[in-house]
Amino acid sequence: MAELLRLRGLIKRFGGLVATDGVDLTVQEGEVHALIGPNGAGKTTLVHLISGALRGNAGSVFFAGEELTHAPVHERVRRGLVRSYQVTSIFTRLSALDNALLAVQAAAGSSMRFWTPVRTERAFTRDARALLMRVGLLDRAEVVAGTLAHGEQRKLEVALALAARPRLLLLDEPLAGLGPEESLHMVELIGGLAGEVTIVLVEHDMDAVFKLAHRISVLVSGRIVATGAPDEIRSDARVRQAYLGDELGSAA
Amino acid sequence: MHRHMIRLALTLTFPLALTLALALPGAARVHAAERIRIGFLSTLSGPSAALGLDIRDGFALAMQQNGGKLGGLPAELVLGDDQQNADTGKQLVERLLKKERVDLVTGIVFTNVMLAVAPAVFEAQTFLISANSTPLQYSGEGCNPFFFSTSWQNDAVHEAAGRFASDKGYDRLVLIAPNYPAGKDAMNGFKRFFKGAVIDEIYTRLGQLDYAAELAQVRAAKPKAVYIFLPGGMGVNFIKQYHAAGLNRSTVLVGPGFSADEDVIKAVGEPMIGMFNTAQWAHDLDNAQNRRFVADFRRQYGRTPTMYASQGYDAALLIDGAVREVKGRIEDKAALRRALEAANFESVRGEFRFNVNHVPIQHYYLRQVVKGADGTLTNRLVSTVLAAHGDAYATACRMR
Amino acid sequence: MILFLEQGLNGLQFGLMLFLLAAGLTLVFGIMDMINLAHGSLYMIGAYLAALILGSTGSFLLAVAGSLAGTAVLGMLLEISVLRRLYSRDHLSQVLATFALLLIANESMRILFGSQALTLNPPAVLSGPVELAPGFFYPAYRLLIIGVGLAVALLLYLLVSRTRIGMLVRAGASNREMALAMGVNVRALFTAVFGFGAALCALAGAMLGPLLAVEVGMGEGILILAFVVIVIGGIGSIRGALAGAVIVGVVDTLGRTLLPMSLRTVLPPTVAGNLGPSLASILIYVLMAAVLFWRPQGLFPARG
Amino acid sequence: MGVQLDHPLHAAVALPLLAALIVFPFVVLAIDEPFYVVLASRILIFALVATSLNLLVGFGGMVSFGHAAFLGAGAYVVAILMQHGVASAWIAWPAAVAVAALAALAIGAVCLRTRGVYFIMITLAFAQMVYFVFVSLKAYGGDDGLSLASRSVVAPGIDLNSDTLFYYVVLAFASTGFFLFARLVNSRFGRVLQGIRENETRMEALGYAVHRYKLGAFVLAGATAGLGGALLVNQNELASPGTLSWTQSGMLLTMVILGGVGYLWGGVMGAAALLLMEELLAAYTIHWQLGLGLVLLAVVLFAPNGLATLARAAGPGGRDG
Repeated sequence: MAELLRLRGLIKRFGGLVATDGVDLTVQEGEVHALIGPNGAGKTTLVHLISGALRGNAGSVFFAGEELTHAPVHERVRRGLVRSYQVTSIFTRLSALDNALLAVQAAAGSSMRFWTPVRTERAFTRDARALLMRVGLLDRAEVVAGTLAHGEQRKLEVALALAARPRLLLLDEPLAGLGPEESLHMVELIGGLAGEVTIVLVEHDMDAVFKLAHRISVLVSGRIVATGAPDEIRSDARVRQAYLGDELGSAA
Repeated sequence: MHRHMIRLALTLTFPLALTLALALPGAARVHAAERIRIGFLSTLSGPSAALGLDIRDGFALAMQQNGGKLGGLPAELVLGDDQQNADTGKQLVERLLKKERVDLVTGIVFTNVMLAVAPAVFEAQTFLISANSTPLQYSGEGCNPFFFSTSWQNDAVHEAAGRFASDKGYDRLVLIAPNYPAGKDAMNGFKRFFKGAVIDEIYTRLGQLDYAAELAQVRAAKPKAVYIFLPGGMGVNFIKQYHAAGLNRSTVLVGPGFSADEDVIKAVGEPMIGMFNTAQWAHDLDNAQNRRFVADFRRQYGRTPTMYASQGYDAALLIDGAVREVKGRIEDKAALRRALEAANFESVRGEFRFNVNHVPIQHYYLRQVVKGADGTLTNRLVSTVLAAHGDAYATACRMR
Repeated sequence: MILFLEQGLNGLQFGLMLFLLAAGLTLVFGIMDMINLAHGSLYMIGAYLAALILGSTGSFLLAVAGSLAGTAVLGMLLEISVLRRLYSRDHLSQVLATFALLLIANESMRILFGSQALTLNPPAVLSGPVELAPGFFYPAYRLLIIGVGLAVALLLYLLVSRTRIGMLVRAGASNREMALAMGVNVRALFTAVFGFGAALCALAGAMLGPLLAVEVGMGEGILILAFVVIVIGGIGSIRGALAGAVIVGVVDTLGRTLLPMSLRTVLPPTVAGNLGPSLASILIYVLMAAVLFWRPQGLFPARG
Repeated sequence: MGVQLDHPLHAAVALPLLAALIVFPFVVLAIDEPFYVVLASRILIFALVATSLNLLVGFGGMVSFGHAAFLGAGAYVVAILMQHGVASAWIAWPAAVAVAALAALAIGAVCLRTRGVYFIMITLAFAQMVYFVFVSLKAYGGDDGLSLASRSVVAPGIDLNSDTLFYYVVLAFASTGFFLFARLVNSRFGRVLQGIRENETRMEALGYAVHRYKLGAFVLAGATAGLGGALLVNQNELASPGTLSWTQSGMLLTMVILGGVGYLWGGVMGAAALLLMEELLAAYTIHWQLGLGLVLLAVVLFAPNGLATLARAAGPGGRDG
């Protein structure tokens, strides 16, 4: 397996607060790499740093052999580094299909085209419907996204990320706020993706993490304290200490 | 879906239908042959509204004395307020010319409005009787057969002030004017007749009301005198603040007639006493027409007329005389033009004749603000500064 | 030297009056997240009220007090009747609704008081100059304005930093949700803040009326400047409003004198004569754009 | 409440309207009311400019409070070139568009770094800068504004000084401009703009170079306003600072919201409604702005989507669009 994403010494400070304190992380092509850690460990900051929504104070981001430390979000997306949001970020006033259409169009090259109506670009509609089908929302295509159920919105969120044909998908707490049944659907969906795309999964739900992940990195106080296969992590003393035993113990 | 589109179509044609509805009553209007419609486009609101209102009142007074007629024709004033805004003026004059179809246009106070509207009036071959603004654009090479002024070329009162300041020996002087073309012209007019040293020229924003910064500059320059060209509310505020800053203790303030006219005196009060100013007219000028005008104006409006009022009054008299001369046939533009050029009327300023550029050749007087016998402040005629004075541009005018 | 001193005082005087407007505007902006273009209209209404009372009673003090009270009541009525409905709307709606209020206020004043500007005179005792230093005269009335402005700034400081209302206001400006959560009576707080802002406007209007002129549209120029002030100072921050107002006042006043003067030393007089005033007039807008570009939260941001 | 991304231009609406506008001068000249040709030209010019602002505000979610700057820039370019002896429309009008576009590029590049309230304020600040620059340019009229010696010269035999001919030139530009606008909002570019309006962060995360599209729209809108300015200065034969003032920007925004923010016909309907209201009310009272204020307030409070939606709401099966 080739290395796809490499973070070196990423530091991000907010005023006096150090959110990430020299993060080194390597993600291999094809793996599902979970990122776990207690609240306030700096997980979300790290997601922002990887996706380009925030720039670090020091350190570098390499993706597929290219340095992207200073690249803006949209260029990282173009190269296949795509994220989903912890708080659902969809076009709430548009239909699910229009959501998917915008995502499909983004992947179809420059949109500096001013003449042809998008309505007549059949390929877009076809791809958008395929995308909705993939996440199981095809029968909800005409529904205004803001009125979808929470679980459906999370699926749409994943669909939007998938449209960019990611090489690496950065999923920021995809299970947040989902009921047990919805969670199950989502875990299934992610599991289905795992063969096709590299996934970095930030998640609190340890059941899901241990079910899906090939490798797990543990972030504590802005540092990676451990990286390894699920079994290694489960037995790591530092991790247990960081989590005060509870969560991991119950998951195990 | 189809009905829906029809509704949309109906909504979109609504503006069109409304326009036609607006237009139709106008179509039924009959163009009366036996009357004269005067488009009175003036500054009737804002800080300088007093100027336009005075011209209007002067004009209206003349009409009233004539029994509502001008040159024997029943006259109708179509008012328009340009708000001292050139854009607004331009839109209004389009309406006056193309919708109201006025026979003459008058009332314009400010040069920015004049420059904006005059071309359209000329193009419509309509006479424009200016009761105030007389810019160099229409005084020299650009003089126009349809343009007549019953006031003074924009530079002229300043030329008179320049002569007066020279005669008085104010050899170190600061000039203040708004930063717009007429301000520059006024200062040039002043300098044309002023022989001393101008140590500073300060240009302010048009419509500025706070002169603290400029007054500090004047204080630092230590001139013998200050000459201001600040029409309307600007002058009122400048003079008030000039006195509040104590500058009157060291420096003489000189202004054009309109900066020390009755409206300004009323607004400012006591600090005006002693201020010298120059004008082509004074309310105590001794001739029969003027005595009648001042007396009737005071009776009608309860105030002493300003030079603007006198210019509006004369504009009406000029039209009255010319229309009478062509016996009401105002459609005969050539004849009406000859009649206007002849200026057969009794002006409140005494003798009145037009230069080749249709701007008056006239006397310019020195006036001073004094406390009258009854305790009220007013202007008093002091002397003649420039006699039978034309203007600097007339020689360049080749009237077609 | 006296020139600098005098221009400094002029800038301070102008800045402090701007502060009176900016303070109310920044609170409304900061707490209710509301762009209020009609804020300048309250200033105009305050000036007209003062002119009306001065004309009928002849007492300057009564005029100022009456205008303050009247405008505050009007401001609160406005808040209750119209503005309250706009807090939850987008900024575009707020801009347009308050633009509509501005048009309505202008035309109402024109109908009530006529188109002509009213000129007031300051109390006779204050109409002359005061000799601050030998040979340095300064208008007494402008000194009074500076004094009033400073007093209000001090009062506001105490009010905001030392009282419970002030604490609520500060909390609201830095975190609206928190203020809503504290929600003892947020609606009443908003109404009170608005009335208070209106009173400050009226104070500026009543004080500046005799110095300038009372006329329709007088609030618009100063409104734009007040916006410049609060953007420079940081939206929602009283301290920022004071700093921004004094900066704008001094930069504008000094710029008008010094820029043409200094340009004349390096450029030919005709070029300098053309360039000077134009540069001076855009100076504060350049300043504002620069602040927005480099410090979008303003110099003294209220929000963390 | 859902929002459609498609804004179809129905031929059944557009063609009859165009036909009506083509015969309009014949009708009013037949009843001897030439003034209405002038008024209609004015409405068409503002329809074009308001539509360009609607592209920014309604479709791109960028509430620009400085659109008058580009309108005025276009007007001044034509007037200044005329003063220097360049009267040809073939040079002056493209120059007006180019200068307005360049100004929009420069101003947009700075302003678009900010969002929300700050964007409103910084566009206002830049417009004020442009305003004060022109006010203090005495060589170009300063506060007086700059009069045109005549309207632009197109070709021998075509005299724009004829109000009717000028109307047709304006109609050609306005209808072409509107048609292009209708294509634009439905194109990929138009979709992207609407996406940005809906959720800018998400668009960025989808891989769109958001800033570039916003700047593109800003420049397009500025250029169109510049064309409007070139037409307006020919209509008025005067370039005045009033065209650049912030109240003018406010009036343009008013047109957009009266007509309908984000609706295809919003700019057109708004310009027509505002200018006709002015015409109608001004005939009865000089206090017409009181009426305008009340109507505007009512629209904002009770019909926030403007006139364009009333037609749809009235239709059976009316839908959001």
